Amino acid sequence: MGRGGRLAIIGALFAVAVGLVVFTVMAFLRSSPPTVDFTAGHQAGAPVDLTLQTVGSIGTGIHPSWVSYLTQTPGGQWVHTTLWDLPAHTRINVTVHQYDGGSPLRNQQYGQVTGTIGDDAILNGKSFTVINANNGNGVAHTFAIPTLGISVPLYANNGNGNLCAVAPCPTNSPHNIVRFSFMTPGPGQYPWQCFLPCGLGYLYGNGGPMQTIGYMDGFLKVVA
Amino acid sequence: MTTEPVAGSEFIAHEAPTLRETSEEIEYEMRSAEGAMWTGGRLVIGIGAFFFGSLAFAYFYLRSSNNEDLWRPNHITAPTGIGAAVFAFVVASALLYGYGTTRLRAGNTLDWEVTGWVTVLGGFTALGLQVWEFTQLSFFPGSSGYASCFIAWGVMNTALILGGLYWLETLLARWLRLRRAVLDDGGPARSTMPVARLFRANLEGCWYFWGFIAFVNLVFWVLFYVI
Amino acid sequence: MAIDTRESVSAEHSGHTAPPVRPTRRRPGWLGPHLGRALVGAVGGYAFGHWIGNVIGSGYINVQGSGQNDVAIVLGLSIGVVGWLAGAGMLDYPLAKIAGREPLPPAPSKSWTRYLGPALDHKVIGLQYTVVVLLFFFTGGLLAMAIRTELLNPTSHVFGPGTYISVVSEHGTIMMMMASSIVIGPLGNWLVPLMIGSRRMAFPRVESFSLWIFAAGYLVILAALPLGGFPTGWTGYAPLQTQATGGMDAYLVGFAVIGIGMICAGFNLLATIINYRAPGMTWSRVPIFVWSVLATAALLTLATPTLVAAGLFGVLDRTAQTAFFVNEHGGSSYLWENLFWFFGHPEVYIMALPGFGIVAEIFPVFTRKPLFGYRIAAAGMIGVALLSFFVWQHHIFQSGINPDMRPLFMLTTELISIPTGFIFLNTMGTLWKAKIRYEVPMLFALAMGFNFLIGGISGVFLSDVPVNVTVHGSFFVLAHFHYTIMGGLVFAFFGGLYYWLPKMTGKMMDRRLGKWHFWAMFIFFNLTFLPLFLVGLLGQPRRVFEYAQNLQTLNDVSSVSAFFLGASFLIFVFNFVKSIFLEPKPAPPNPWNSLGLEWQTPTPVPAYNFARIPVVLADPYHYGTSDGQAVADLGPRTLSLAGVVAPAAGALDAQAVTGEEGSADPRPPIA
Amino acid sequence: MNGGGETHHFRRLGVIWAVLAVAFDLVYYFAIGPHVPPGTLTSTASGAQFDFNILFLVAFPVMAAVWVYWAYALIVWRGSKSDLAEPEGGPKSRGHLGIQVGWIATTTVIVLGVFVFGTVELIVPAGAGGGEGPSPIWTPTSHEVLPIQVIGQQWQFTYRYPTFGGFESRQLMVPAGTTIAFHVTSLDVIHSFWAYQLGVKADANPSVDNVAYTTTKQPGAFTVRCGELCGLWHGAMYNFGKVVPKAQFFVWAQSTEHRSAANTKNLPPFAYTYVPDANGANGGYYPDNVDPYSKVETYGATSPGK
Repeated sequence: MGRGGRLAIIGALFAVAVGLVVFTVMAFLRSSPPTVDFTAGHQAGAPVDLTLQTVGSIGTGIHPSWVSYLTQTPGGQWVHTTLWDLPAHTRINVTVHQYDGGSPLRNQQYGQVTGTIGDDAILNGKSFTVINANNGNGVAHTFAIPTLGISVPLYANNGNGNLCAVAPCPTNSPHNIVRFSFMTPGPGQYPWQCFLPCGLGYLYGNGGPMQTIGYMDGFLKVVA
Repeated sequence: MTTEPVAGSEFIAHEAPTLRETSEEIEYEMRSAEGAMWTGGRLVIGIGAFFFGSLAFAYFYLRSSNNEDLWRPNHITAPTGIGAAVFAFVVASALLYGYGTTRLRAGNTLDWEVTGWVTVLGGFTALGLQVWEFTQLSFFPGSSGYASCFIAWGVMNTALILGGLYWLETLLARWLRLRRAVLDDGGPARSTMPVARLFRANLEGCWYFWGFIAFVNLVFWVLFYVI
Repeated sequence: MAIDTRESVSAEHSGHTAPPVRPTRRRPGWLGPHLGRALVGAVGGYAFGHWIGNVIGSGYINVQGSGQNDVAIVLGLSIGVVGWLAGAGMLDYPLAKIAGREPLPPAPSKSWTRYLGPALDHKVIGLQYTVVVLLFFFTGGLLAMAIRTELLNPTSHVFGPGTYISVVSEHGTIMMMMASSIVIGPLGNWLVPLMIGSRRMAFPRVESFSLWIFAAGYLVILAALPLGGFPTGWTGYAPLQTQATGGMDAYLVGFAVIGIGMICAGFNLLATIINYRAPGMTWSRVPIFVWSVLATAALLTLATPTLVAAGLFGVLDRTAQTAFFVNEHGGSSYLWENLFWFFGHPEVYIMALPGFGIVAEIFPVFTRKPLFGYRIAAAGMIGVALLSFFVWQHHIFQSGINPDMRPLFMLTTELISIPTGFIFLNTMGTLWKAKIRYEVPMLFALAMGFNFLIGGISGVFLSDVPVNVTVHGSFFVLAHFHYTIMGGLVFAFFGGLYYWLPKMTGKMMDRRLGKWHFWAMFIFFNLTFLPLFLVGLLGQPRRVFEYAQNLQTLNDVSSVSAFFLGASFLIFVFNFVKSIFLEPKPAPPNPWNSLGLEWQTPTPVPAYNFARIPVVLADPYHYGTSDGQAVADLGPRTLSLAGVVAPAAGALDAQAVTGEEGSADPRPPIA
Repeated sequence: MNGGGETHHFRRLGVIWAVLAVAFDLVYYFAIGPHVPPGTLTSTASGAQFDFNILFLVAFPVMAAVWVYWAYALIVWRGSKSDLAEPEGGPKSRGHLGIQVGWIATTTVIVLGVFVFGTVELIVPAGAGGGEGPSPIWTPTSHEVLPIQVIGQQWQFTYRYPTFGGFESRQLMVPAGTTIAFHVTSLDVIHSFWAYQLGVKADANPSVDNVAYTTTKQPGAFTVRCGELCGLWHGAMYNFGKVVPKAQFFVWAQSTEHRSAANTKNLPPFAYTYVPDANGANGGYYPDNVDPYSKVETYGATSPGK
């Protein structure tokens, strides 16, 4: 084989190798759940309704046994994501359909409702400020935005009930409805997460879904 | 009489021979190779020492930390009978092999062969017992610091004995192929054939390594079963 | 055709009939061991291991809860590595040995394809190492630019935080793995036999094994990304390690695999340097680079087993559910920190010493002066290697472990700066009244001195416990070790590459492009990392995706410079491709007019390095004298002239052999 | 100019170096030093600033010595110069006993000096704000020490005030002019409590009480960041604290104690360490029958081993 041919083979092999590496790296870097847009057509001053549900196991995808939040788009579709575009300085009315069973909190500090408008939240129509997670059904998850001081515990369903195991859950499954409101700050990206160790099968219950965007963690992407 | 082959022929067997090795050059490289065997044999022990030293460190660190009083609740112990058997087989094998090596130095080839293969057998028995012990544990791996260290010890000791067995077995197998030629050249203890010289260097390294295996087994037998 | 005839040789001598020699049947080339077969073996091994892991582990409670089977991942990766090694032909001889067979010589080849398969020639392995190391380096470099992209803005994000942490961890781990071998692998393997006047390595199969397992480590650590990444950084602190998702297994297996490669590489180099020095190559004549390799190899061989053991504990915690690092079950989160840094600090010097060696080797050549303080340089390297085992707790000053031991570790850490500082004594002394030629290798060596001074002095700040309270875990540390590893080792490596590539490839690198590469790399390296000292002092912790608004300017300067720094390597790649492949300019055997023994060989260096075993007459640093003394006698008629080998004629005659030309080799087999 | 003249080179080098070193050190000490992080909000912060400055004042002349020499050599002995003499080899160029001994002696003296200084500065200010483990041997002289417990969890620090009924807060308020003992612990993985302007850093390990002392001076604001990689939101694990006048602190503490009383009684009793269950909600990592297992994941769960 001539020198040119050899060079061509080396070059081609090298290009393929580099291509594979770059492809692997970029495929990983770019993977991200979709973002639900709540700003399109939003009128200044009008509150935004944000409807979520928490499910005990997502049932599909690469991690079917993980717990997760789901988001309802303004069009009424349930999407498996935790990223939202929200308008700045706007009242957000959050409704969470909580379908999961519960347990005590790792730190009962997060049994308090903080940072919401009125410093309370409404569980199935009743206002509350503290849940003792060591009693009753316990807490299933919390919705917390640490940098804004917001934290709301989501009361659990009775674990002996016939809990929903698919996502999105049918509304006839046992569930609690938690409502609360908060004001978005200025533009920026604000992380939110759950503080209940709900990553089943992980040390301290804080692995897996607890450390993956799209499951128990997400961003409020507040835009001007 | 000097019709030595091309320098570095193992790398360039396709090239036409150009130069011949002088007997001095052959002797020089021979001594280097013997020295490398010697160095390598000792280095393997050094590597093993740091490897098992890490386990010993973990053992004593967790023991002295005794977090949540869970170093060793109720003084749990792995099956002492199996442990003692593993220890006995390993030490007996090493001693036997050492005896065989001294016999070989004295020129008695058969003794070395017999003790060598018996050592292989003993080593495999120890290996089997060590693995079987995993199925006989009365504790869960994550239930205490002791349990954790013991699981790691089982894995590491399996690897160690396997390594020693591999070394010994390859030595014995090589010997079977060299046997006749070396015996005709004055025997393994005196033959000046290169293969025989390297064989001796290798043999000594292997015997040191078995001594190391026995030592490690002694130390950890005391740590896990006695105290 | 090389046929192994050792057995028949003995038989002939003894007058017996030779046992029938098994004819060596060679498979067609594409079936033989090579890169492609290794890849197939890796994929097949992974699939097989994964299947076994699923059989074993699918019933475990944590596997059922999380849907993540670490047993399957660990077994998949481990058996994948074994498959890779088998495909590369690394297991052929070890398996044949069980049956007592002697080694088969490798397929004869002068074709370039010998670079794609197993090799016994240390020069082939050295070049293979060069390619793999550069692959590591450029992958890690791309990830570094991803990190700097994310840090362009304090609050809005290009990547998700999970992705970002994985990128940071992947960058750190890949670079640390790379840096452990960047000099030892390519230059150490290629040069050490030539420098000590040997025709071979002591254990070329072990050497080749270290290369292939090192390459396997690359695939394993890259596999961490599709397995979900890992969140711990290169330090892998437990119990976060125990908690993490599947990518963590790739970290643990990958580091163990690389660790085995490091042990093998160091083992072979140690045995070679100690035993294969040419007659007359006394310890006081050994080139300083070989001293640095010796010290590094000792660290590689002895410190790395601790990493492998720690990795084993980590794997057991994640698969067999032991509790080494879980406080609540009788383990200790401090245990990993201790074990890891007990390896990790010698590792730091594994990444510094070879750089010193290269610089001390380059300085005399381009100043035309002897190396100043040769003995002290060698002693310094050994001193650093010894002391480096006693400093590890300075990484965990604020952790609450042994707080009363902090003054002791502060002392050992600061003491180690004394032998480390010898490199400045050597280089400064060598510069005195010199005649400095500003060739590309010299520029890199000078830059290494500049950068390492900043890195080394900032290290003293870090070792001071009260100051450490502020700077520990901040970008100050990050800037410090990038100055020592990137500014020190990587600069030295590229200097060494420009210096030795003419010998390694037989082609001259383009001088002008080399200078462009140097200046771009030097300026943008400093612009990237100097601001980060300030960023760290001003309170930015490492590995964060959000930082204070007021630090954006400094971060942006660093980020933009980082992109230019990355681009500077394109000049190198372009120079390399142009000078080696496209417009090759043949290099003279000794283009720099160096006295080093490696430069006295013809270019290209023959497979056997030296036609005759050289007799070394002097150290390679007697520049500036007019006595015209040769470094070595390359064609000695008898070695005994050098008074090194007593003639052993009788013994040798007794075993002399007649046989076909080139077919019988009474010299020792390669074990 | 290259032949002979060794003293000539030495003299020139010495003068350039001395001028540079003294000038820079003076500028640094008076203009830059007082602004060096982490500031002067607490005793340990000013201690860290002082130590950093002293080290810098020592380090700069050392660096300058090397750089001045290099720059001088690179210019004066550059090979392109036409009148440059050929370098001399021989034993004189291979080493010089006086220079080598002098070098080693000088670096040793500097290093030992730095070590003694660092040790004094570590021991006298009671650990200099670093984590001292569960039983500190260097403790503050003050008898009035305010204990504050720092609890790290993925991914937020919370703070307990045992002297105020053990209430727990996500806000860190600290009184001015007070010696404080931070008891740092974690409920899961390793974190590091880095109160930047306070000059305090201590790792938070699960079921370990890591103590760090500092004494606040004037009121001011500070940032707390996590200094040890702890997972996904490590970068977002920060909060802002305040040093406030004592009276204001008492008002805040008492009102917060009162306000959070309803939840404080749900918390586990105050302790220096807690034993979080290694499993999460609804079982998990270790099988249910493996001790210590508790159905209660709350951080105060008592271990059956005790």
